[in-house]
Amino acid sequence: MIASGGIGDVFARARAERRAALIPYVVAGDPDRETTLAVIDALTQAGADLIELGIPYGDPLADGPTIAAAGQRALGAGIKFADSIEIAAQARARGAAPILFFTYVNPVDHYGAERFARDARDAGAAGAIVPDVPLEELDAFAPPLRAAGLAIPLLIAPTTPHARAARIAAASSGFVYLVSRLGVTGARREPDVGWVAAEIARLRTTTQLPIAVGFGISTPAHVAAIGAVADGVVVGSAVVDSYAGSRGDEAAAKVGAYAASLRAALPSRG
Amino acid sequence: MIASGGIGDVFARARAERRAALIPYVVAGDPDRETTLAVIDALTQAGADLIELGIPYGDPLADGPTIAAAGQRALGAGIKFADSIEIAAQARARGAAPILFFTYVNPVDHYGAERFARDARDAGAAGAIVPDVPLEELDAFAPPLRAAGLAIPLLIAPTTPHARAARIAAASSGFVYLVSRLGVTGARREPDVGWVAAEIARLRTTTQLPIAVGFGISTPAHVAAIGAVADGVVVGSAVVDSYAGSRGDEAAAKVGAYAASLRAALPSRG
Amino acid sequence: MSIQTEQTPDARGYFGRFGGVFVPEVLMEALARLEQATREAFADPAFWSEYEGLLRDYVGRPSPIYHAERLVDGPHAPIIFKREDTNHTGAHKINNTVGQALLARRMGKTRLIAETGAGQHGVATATIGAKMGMQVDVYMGAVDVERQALNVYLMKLLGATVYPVESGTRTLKDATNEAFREWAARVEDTFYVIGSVVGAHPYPYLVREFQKVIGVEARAQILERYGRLPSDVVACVGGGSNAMGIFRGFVDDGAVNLWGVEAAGHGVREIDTAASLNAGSVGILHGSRSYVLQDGEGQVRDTHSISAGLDYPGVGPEHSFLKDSGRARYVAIDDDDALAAFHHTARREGIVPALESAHAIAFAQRLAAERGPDGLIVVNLSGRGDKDVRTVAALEGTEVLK
Amino acid sequence: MSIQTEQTPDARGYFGRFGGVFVPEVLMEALARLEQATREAFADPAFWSEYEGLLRDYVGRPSPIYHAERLVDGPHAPIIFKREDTNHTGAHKINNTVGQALLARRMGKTRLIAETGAGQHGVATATIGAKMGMQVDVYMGAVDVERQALNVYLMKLLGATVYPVESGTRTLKDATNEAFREWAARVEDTFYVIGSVVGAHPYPYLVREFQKVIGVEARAQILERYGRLPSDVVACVGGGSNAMGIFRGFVDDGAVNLWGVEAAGHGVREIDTAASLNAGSVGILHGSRSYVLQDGEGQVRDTHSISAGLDYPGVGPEHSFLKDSGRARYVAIDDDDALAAFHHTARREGIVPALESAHAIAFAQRLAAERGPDGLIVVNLSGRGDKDVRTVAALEGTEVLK
Ligand SMILES: Cc1ncc(COP(=O)(O)O)c(C=O)c1O
Ligand SMILES: Cc1ncc(COP(=O)(O)O)c(C=O)c1O
Repeated sequence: MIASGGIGDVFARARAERRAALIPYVVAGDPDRETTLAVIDALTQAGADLIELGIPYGDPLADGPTIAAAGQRALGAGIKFADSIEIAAQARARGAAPILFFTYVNPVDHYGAERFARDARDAGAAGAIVPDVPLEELDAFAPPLRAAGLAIPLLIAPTTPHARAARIAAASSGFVYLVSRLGVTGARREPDVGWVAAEIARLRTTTQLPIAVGFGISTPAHVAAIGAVADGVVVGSAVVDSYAGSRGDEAAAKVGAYAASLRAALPSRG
Repeated sequence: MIASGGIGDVFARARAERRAALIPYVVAGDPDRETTLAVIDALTQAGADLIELGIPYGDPLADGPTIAAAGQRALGAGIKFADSIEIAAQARARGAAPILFFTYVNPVDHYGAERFARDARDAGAAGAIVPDVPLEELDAFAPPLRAAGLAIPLLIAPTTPHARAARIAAASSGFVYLVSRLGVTGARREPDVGWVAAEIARLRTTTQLPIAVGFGISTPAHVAAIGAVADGVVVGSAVVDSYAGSRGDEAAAKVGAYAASLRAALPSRG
Repeated sequence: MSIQTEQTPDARGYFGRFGGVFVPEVLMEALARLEQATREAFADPAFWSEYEGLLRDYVGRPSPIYHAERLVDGPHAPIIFKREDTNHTGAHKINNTVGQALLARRMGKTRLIAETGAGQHGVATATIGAKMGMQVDVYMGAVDVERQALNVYLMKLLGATVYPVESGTRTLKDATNEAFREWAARVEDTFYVIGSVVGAHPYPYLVREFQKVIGVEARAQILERYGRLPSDVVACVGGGSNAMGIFRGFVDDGAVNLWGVEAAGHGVREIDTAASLNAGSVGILHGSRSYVLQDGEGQVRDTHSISAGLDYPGVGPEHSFLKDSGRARYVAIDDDDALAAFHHTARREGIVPALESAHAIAFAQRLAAERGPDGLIVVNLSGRGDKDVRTVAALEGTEVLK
Repeated sequence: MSIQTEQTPDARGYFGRFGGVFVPEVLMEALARLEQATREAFADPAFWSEYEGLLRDYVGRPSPIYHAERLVDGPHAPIIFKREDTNHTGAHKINNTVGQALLARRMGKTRLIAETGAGQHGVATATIGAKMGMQVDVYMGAVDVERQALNVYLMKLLGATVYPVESGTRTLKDATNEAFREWAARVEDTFYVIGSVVGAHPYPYLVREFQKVIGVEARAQILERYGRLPSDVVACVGGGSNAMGIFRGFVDDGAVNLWGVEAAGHGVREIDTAASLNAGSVGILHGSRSYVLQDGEGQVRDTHSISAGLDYPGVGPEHSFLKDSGRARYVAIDDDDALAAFHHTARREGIVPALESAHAIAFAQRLAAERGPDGLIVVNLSGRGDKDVRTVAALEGTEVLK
């Protein structure tokens, strides 16, 4: 069954299945367009609920070395902003899981927020995360995306004070993205499960939105632990790593096997 | 005929022969003791009237690279201050021309001026030149040498004002040493014959002492030109150079031939 | 000219349309606290008196002004150097690191991190960190670590740890990204000492305030010595801190022309340039909106300048504001002209300028001839050139590696 | 202690039994004229005002005093650095070259020559020569030319010509001989800028007068800041100019202990030392009588110190006088202790001292513990250590040649 393009449906379905949603992250065009499409297919088949599709950028301030390097590979392959959107459109057309863009403010600015909103919607994307646009700068950027019906999940970090977290949750759409630990993407540090659980509990008192957790989640054990408390589990660098160095079917096979192991680790909830 | 040890006799004989005295310079122990003795013999045979015997010193402020290097060779061969005096004594005993030491204040100070005066006299030396003891410092150094009957020729330079030159001449003994041009020993620059002639003429009005000229005299032509106006011609670096790299008889043959060419160039005076 | 400039950025960190805060959420609270701490410190006379004491005793301020008499032949305006090269560690950078380290201590931070390109800001941070007994970690592009081995060793001598950054182009831009990432990872005990008037608010503001001592001193010194204001103030612009520092002393004197000199590299019309204000477009880099050297997709371009300290694709947002408002003008000097000024200043004045500063001097030489004897030109000599001798020697094929 | 010291050497250039004029006759008239010119210049307020103007605008004086708080743990006397490292060109040497260049110009000379060891004095001479438009020729031992290629290049940048000296040990001592010889060869248009308080009269005197600004400033600064005189003043001694410069400010304050710190190299009892006052005997070197490292024959010994600027077999005659009179005391610090102080100062104070100055610091650290909190120790930080980084790195096997 092909999932619908909306994020609400993603979490609804997972909830119906009494588990958290699995949200793998890949970079568009890493290492080439065909591989990405094959990888997205494989992730979909392995049970990914939502795919974060990184639009390659040379100065990814929120990303660690793994994702930064993947972005460089994609840029080296000549992937442009429009290509990333096209990849999403093709994947969706091939029946992929819903797709959420992950990009940065400067490329969006250059592409144009209105144009991005329109093209992303036309591609069948579910929304976009722009990690270097904080709450304060949202107004200059979010309205066209919102108008196009795209979700804009915002990030809440361990350093975010409670009152601010509530405001961020209120401004988010689709879901709230809780960062599991200090730092950037990448698997160097363990997620802080205890803190995550407490923070989720607190956030549930202020928002109805699903809460997904990401950053530093790289093993089935992490997925099991976080999946027990969150509505969604984002796995980024570890997914990118799982097929780094491979292309096409080989890459798809590797990432599919890895994603399946994550999916299998998702605990069933009461 | 073996010349007497006194400098007065040297110039008297040359004057009697209507020519200037030839005063070659060698470094004691360059490159070894035996060579120096052989060289002194050869110089004597070639007609040198007086031999300046440099006592090797590591920091010879008045000497150019040729003589400095010769000093290093001698020091390298282990020649001590006393060895230089002994070389003079042996040479005199073998019938060498009169010998005048050329040394520096620091080694003399260390050897002791009194001891130097006594040993130099005993060695049959005629006197000593110490180029870094100017008129002003003479009293701390000259009395024992004078008392031992040793001559102390002082230097007059192109930069020396007239009044001072007269005082230097008055304090000199044996002869007055006129420096033919600016700078240190060595053959890099030509002697200034015109200036030398004029200066000698002026000095003759204030001193009865013979006037020898040195620094930069390196060719028979120089010797001819200076020999026409001075009472003595000192040839240093060029003599040292003439046998550099050779030892023993070979060195003696070379320096003898060279000295003979200089001797032959000495003009006869009316 | 009499365009009034704002004294500080607005509450959201904007100078007109430039500036702002574009960083991951994990850093927002740290920036808010930094802004708060800055506000409090700046209102506290004890803070300034400690800062000024360190500038006097440790940095060696005030730096002198010096009439470079032999720089230009023929009738010309006097050229006066403001001598930041005589500061401890040899450049203006230390004014800023001293200030930020004091802020860090006030905030209870025990660790300083910094990005560095040529190593000057890294050395200045390592220096004050050593003095204050704080841990210092410096992020430096792997390419620069190779090129600037001497400064790398100097930082180690000072007790700092240098981390080579392998991402992106492996130069200053990437080192800055990495410093932001590292800050995000250890924001509680760590203070990010940024090296120029760039980055997210409040950095462009606070760095300017720590560098404005240059302009305040220079204005008083020039008035005292010459009894009048200068016709022109000239400074090189990399990130723009030395320029903002000296401009700040004169920005309200409408008759004083302010000139920022960028590095044209092989030429402003070439790919190989570092002149963001002359050849860039508006974009967002390292947390704020400003002119950026980038392609049509917003991908930041590789830059080139002979001078490592100017080899940066961005520029401080306040400069973008001053450019658009017309209060300051921005020109560009290429590698060859900067190198010529470097040699000329060494031979004529006995001062080996930093290659960065040589860009400002090259422009001032032309301006001096144009202005004629009625003019009076102040050049911010932002640093000394000892650090560049090896680069220049290598360009000329001289082997001075021993 | 209250031994009265003479204000100037006597008419023959003697400080007690030390000093004098032991040079070839060809230089006697030049020295007499130099003495005459010095006397006239020193009596001329216009001379001093030009000198002071250059020290202020060009050199960047006054240099600060700085409390090095983190240098010693436990109860100790405060250690105050007099910061000659912040001078233009990075050491005290420039105070002297500025003064001598002004004398040279006053005497109508158009060419400066200088000896140099590590290159610091050569750079300082090339610097002022460039500024004043005078030709500069520098004599440097061939071994040092090899070792100090960076300073050689710096001198070339400044327009000077460096002549490698191949005679003797091919180091500083021989470079000095050669400079004397070159002066003898072109005495009419040439001014010999000697780099320390050594050489024939009037050099030890005039160099001291040009360096005494250090002591005069330091005394006033200490009194202003601490309301009392220091207990001790400490300076490293190579030729002895930075030490004489700072001592001069305090020599008449009988209660202030003066400490000269020589380089022991591998140890004062070893052959490999540079501690003339501690391990030498009275002799004559480079035109004056003083303590000299020499053998029983008066042959000057090869010296060794980790610090090129202290690696000299002689010492200024006034130091010999101060030693024999007991007014100053002279100690020696070996390579290892100097190196440790170099690292310690970098890590604890963020100041990389010249290896020369590190000798003074090493001694001051001990003295500070001994004196206890009642003491107050001034250390002349004669220069910055950037020039030594490569040497230290090489000792540690770090490759920083790139
Ligand atoms: C001496 C010097 N001048 C100028 C700069 C450029 O920086 P800014 O534009 O922030 O002054 C640098 C940077 O390293 C520098 O070292
Ligand atoms: C920094 C520094 N200190 C000290 C010295 C030693 O010289 P002096 O004893 O004349 O001060 C030198 C000589 O090069 C030097 O460079």
